Amino acid sequence: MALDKLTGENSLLFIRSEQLLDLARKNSLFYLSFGIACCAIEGLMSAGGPRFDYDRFGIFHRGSPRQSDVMIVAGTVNRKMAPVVKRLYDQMPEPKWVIAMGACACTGGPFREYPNVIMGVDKVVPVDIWVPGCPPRPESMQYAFMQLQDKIASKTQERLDAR
Amino acid sequence: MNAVAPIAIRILAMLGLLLVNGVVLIYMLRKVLGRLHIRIGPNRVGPFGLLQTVADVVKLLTKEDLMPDSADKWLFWIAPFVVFVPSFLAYLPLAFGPNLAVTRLDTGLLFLLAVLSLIPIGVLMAGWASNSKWSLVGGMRAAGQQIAYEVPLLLSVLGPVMMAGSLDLSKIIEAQKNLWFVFPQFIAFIIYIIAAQADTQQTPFDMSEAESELITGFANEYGGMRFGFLFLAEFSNMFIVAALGTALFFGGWYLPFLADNPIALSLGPVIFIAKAYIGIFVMMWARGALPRIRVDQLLAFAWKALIPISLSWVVIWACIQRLVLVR
Amino acid sequence: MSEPRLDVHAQPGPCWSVPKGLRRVPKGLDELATEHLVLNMGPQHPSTHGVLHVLLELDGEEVQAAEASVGYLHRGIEKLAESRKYHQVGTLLDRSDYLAGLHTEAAFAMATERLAEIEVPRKAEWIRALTMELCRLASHYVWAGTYGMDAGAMAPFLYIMRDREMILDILEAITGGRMMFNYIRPGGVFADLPAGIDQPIRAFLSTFETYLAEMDALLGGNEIFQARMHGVGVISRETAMAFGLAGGTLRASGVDFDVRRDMPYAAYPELDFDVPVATGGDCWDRYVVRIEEMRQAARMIRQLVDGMPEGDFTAKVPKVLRPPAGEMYAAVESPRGELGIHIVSDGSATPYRMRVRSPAYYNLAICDEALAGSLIADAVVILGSLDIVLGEIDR
Amino acid sequence: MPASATEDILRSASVAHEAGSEALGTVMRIGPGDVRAALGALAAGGFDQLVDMFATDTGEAIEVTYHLRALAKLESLFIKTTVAYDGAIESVWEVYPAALYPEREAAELLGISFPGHPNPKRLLTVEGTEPLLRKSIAIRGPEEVQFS
Repeated sequence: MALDKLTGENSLLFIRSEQLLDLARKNSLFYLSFGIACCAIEGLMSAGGPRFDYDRFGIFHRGSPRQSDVMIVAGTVNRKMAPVVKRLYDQMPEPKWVIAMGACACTGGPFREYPNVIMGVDKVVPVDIWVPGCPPRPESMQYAFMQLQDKIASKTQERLDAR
Repeated sequence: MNAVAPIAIRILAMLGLLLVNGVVLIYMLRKVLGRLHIRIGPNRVGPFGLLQTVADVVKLLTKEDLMPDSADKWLFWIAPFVVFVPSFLAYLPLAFGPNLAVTRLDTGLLFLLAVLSLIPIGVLMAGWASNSKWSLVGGMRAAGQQIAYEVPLLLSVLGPVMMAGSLDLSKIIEAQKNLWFVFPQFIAFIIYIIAAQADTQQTPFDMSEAESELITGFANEYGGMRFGFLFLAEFSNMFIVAALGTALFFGGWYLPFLADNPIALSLGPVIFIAKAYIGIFVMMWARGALPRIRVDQLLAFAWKALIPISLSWVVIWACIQRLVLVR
Repeated sequence: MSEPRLDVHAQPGPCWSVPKGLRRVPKGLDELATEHLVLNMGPQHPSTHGVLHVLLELDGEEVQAAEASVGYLHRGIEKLAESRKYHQVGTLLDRSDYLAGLHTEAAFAMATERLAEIEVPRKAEWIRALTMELCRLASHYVWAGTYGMDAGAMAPFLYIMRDREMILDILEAITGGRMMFNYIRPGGVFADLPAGIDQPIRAFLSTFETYLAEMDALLGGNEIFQARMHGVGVISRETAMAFGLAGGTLRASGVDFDVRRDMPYAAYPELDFDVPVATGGDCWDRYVVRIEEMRQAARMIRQLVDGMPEGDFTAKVPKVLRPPAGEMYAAVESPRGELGIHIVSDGSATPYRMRVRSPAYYNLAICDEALAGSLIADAVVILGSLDIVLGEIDR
Repeated sequence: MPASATEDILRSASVAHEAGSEALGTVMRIGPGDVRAALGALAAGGFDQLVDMFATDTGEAIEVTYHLRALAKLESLFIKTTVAYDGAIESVWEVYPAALYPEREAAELLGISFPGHPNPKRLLTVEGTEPLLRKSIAIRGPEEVQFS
C-alpha cells in the first residue's frame, strides 16, 4: 500500500509531472480551423483578429486535425454534417477537447425543430465546454478557453486532493 | 577516446544550437507576425510569452502518436528524420567564428548544398507515405520546386566562391575582411535570396504547405512530435540559408570598419548569429506581407528567368575576374 | 449518372452544354496509362469559406472536373418560417446570410409590407439604408480579407478585421447585435437611432479611405496578387446571365444591373451613387468591382448620415400581422447580389411558404463550369472571388 | 414588355396558358408538359434571366414557379405550373442553366422529378431523407425539442 503511494499512478511524483505536462497542454491549445456556420465568424475569425488575438494565450489555429488539440464546433450540425464532425474528431490525437460554440451546437438552437438538424453536437462527439449565445461574442469564447484551461488543470489537482 | 570526445561535444553543441534556434525562431515568428498584423502575439506564457514555444514543444511531445491506418508505416515513421537529419548535417560546416566550426571542410559549401538537396526526398517521402492525396500533391510540389531552385541557388553562390577562390566557408568569410561580397555580387545576392526563399519553402514560395490550398501540405497527416520534427526542420533550414547568406555576402563574423578590432573579433559568433537573425527577420517580413505565387508561375520563373540570369552572371563575373581584376 | 441529352430544343436561343464540371472524363486509364486523382476539397478546408465540399478531379495540378456539393449547413429556414409569425421570421433569416443579416431581414420586411400594404415612414427607410450599407461594408471586409488569405496573404485579413470591428461597434450601438440583428422589422425598424451615433460613423468614415487604400495597396497593388488574378476564372457575359449570377460577380462580367438602382427600395432613389461595372469577368475584375463598391458604400453612408430625416422609425403595425392571401416578391441588393424573398400568404399569421432567392446559391452553381481547366491554386481563388456564404446557400 | 406580348410568345410556341395579373406581377399558368417549350420560347423572346425557381406544396399538388426577368426592360414574369405529388416536369437547364441547382433542390425537398437533368443527385440532404418541405412532414414538436 505504502509502496503504491510512492510509485504507482497515484504517486506524488507521477501526479506532479503530469501537472507539469498539463501546464504545457493548457498553454498551447491549437484549435482546428473548422467553421461550420455563423459562429465561425465570431469564434474563429475574430479570434485571430487584432482586437481579440487569442494568439496571446498560445491559442492558434491549425488546418489539419492531426495537429490540433481543440475542436470548436461552431454552428448547426445536421445529418449530412454529423459524420464529418465525428470523423474529424476521430482524426485528432489524444488528448483532445471539444467546445460546443453557440446555441446550435449546444441544442440545435433556433433550428432544432427541423428534422434534418441534430439537436446538439453532444449526440455526435463528447463535449467539454458549452458556450451559450447566438452567436457568442468573441469574449465568450475567450472565457470558454479559460474555462477549458481550468478544466485541464483541475484533473490532476483532483487526483492530488484525493490522495 | 580523446579524439572522439571533442567531436562529440561539438556535435552536441550544434544539436543544442539547432533546438534552441527552432524554439527561438518559432517564438520570433509569432511575435514578428503578430506585430506585422497589428496584434501582440504570445505574451501570457512566461514573461513576454517567452515560454510559449516550450509549452508547444512539451505538448507536442506528449500527444498521441498517430499512425494513419493506410499509411506506409515504415516510410511514414522515417520521413520526419529524413527531413531533419540533413538540416542538422548542414550545420556542420558553418563557421561561426575564426576557429569556430564543428568541422572545417575544404568543400564545406558543396557539402552544405548537397545535404540541403536531400530534404525534398524526405518531404516527398512524407507526402507519399501519408497516403493522403493532399500530402501527395504537397510532396510533389516540394520536389518540383526544389529541383528547379537548386540550380539558381548553386549558381548564385559561384560568384563569391570565385572571388574567394575557395569552397571553405571560413576562407570565404576571411576573404571578405575588407569588402563584403554583397557589393560586387549584388546580382548574385538577389538571386540567392529568391532561390533560398524558395528552397526553404518560405512565403511567397510556400508551395508544399500552401495553407489555403493544401492545408498543411505534406505534413497533413503528421501530428505530435513527428510534426514537431518537420516544423523544427523548416525553421532550422531558415537559419541555415540565412547563415549561409551571411557567410557568402555579409562578411560572416566581421563588422564593417572594425575588421581588425580584437573585441569585435572575439564577439564573432554573436555578430554572425545576429546577422543571420536579421536575414531571418526579412524572411518573416515577406511571410507576413506577401501573397503566394502560383505553382506554374513559380516554376516558369525559375527556369525562364532565374537560371538564365544566374548563368549569365557566372559567365560575366568569370570574364570580369579573369580579364579585369586578375590581370 | 444519366447520359447528358445532346439534342437541342427546337426554339432558337441560348443552348447550353453540360457544365464542364459535369462533363466527366472517363474514369480509369487512358492511352498514356495515367490516372486521374479525385480529391475531396472540404467540408473542412480553410478555403471553402465554411462547409462547402468540392469534388475535384485532378490531372497533376490541373482540375479536370469539379463538382460542388452543398447541404452541410441545411437547416430548414424555409420550412421553419412556415411555423413562425411574420415578425419572428427575421431571427431565422439573420442566420441565413450571416455576414449581412440586415439585407435578408430587409427583403422579408419589404415583401411583407408590400403584401400587407403598410406604408413605411421615411426615416425608417433611411435608417434601413444606413444600416444596410454599413453591413455591406462589414461583409465586403470579410470577403476581401479571406480573398487575400486564399491567395496566401495573411496581412490584409488582419488589417481588414480591425476596420470591421469599428463597423461592428457602430452596428452594435444601433441594433444591439454584432452579427444577428433582427433590427429591420415589417413596418420599419426595431428602434430609433441612438443619440449621437453620427459621431462614431463620421470617425469611421474619416479613417475609411486611408485604411482601405492601405489594404488595397497591400493586396491589389501586389504584383504576385495581380499575376494570380488576371485572366483567371473568366466568366463571360453570356455564361453569367445564363447561370443567373448576381451582384459583383455579375457586374464584373459586364452586366450593368444593380437592384438598388434598377428596382429601387429604401432610401436609395434619393442617394447619389455609382454602380461599378467591369467587362473582363476574371477574378481581378471581381476584386476591383467589390473594392469600388466599398468606396461607394462609404459615399452613401456619408450622405445618409448628413441627410437623416426626422420622424417615426416605424409604422403602426398590429402585434400579429395577418397579410391578405396572395404572393409577393421583394429583392434587395445584398453584398452578394440580388437577394429576393418570395412570400406565399394564405391570410394567416404565418407565411404559407417562404422562398429565399439567395445570390450565393446561384453564384456557386457556376463553379462546376468555372473551376474545370484551372489549377488547384486557381480553384481556391475562383471560389473566393464568388464570395459565397454557405448559410445562404444551404438555408 | 406588356403581358400581351408575352402571351404572343407563348401562343406562337402553341402553349396553352392562362394569364393573370396579381399583386405579384404578371403570372402565367401553364400545364406541366409545356414548361420546356414555353421557357424555351420565352428565353428566345427576351427573358434572359431565370431569377428563381421553386416549388410549393399547395396541399393538393406541387406548384412550381419560374421567375423570369428581361433584364433590358426590367420586366418580371412568373410562370406557374402544377404537378401531382411525385410527378415529373422536364428539366429546363438547357434553356436556363441557372435551374440546375434549384431543380435538384425541389426534387429532393418536395419529391418531384426532373427528367433530363444531367446530374439528378440530391443537393442538400442525405439519401433517405423524406421530402421535408411537404406540408405532410411535420417539424419537431415542443415536447420533442425541450431541453432537459
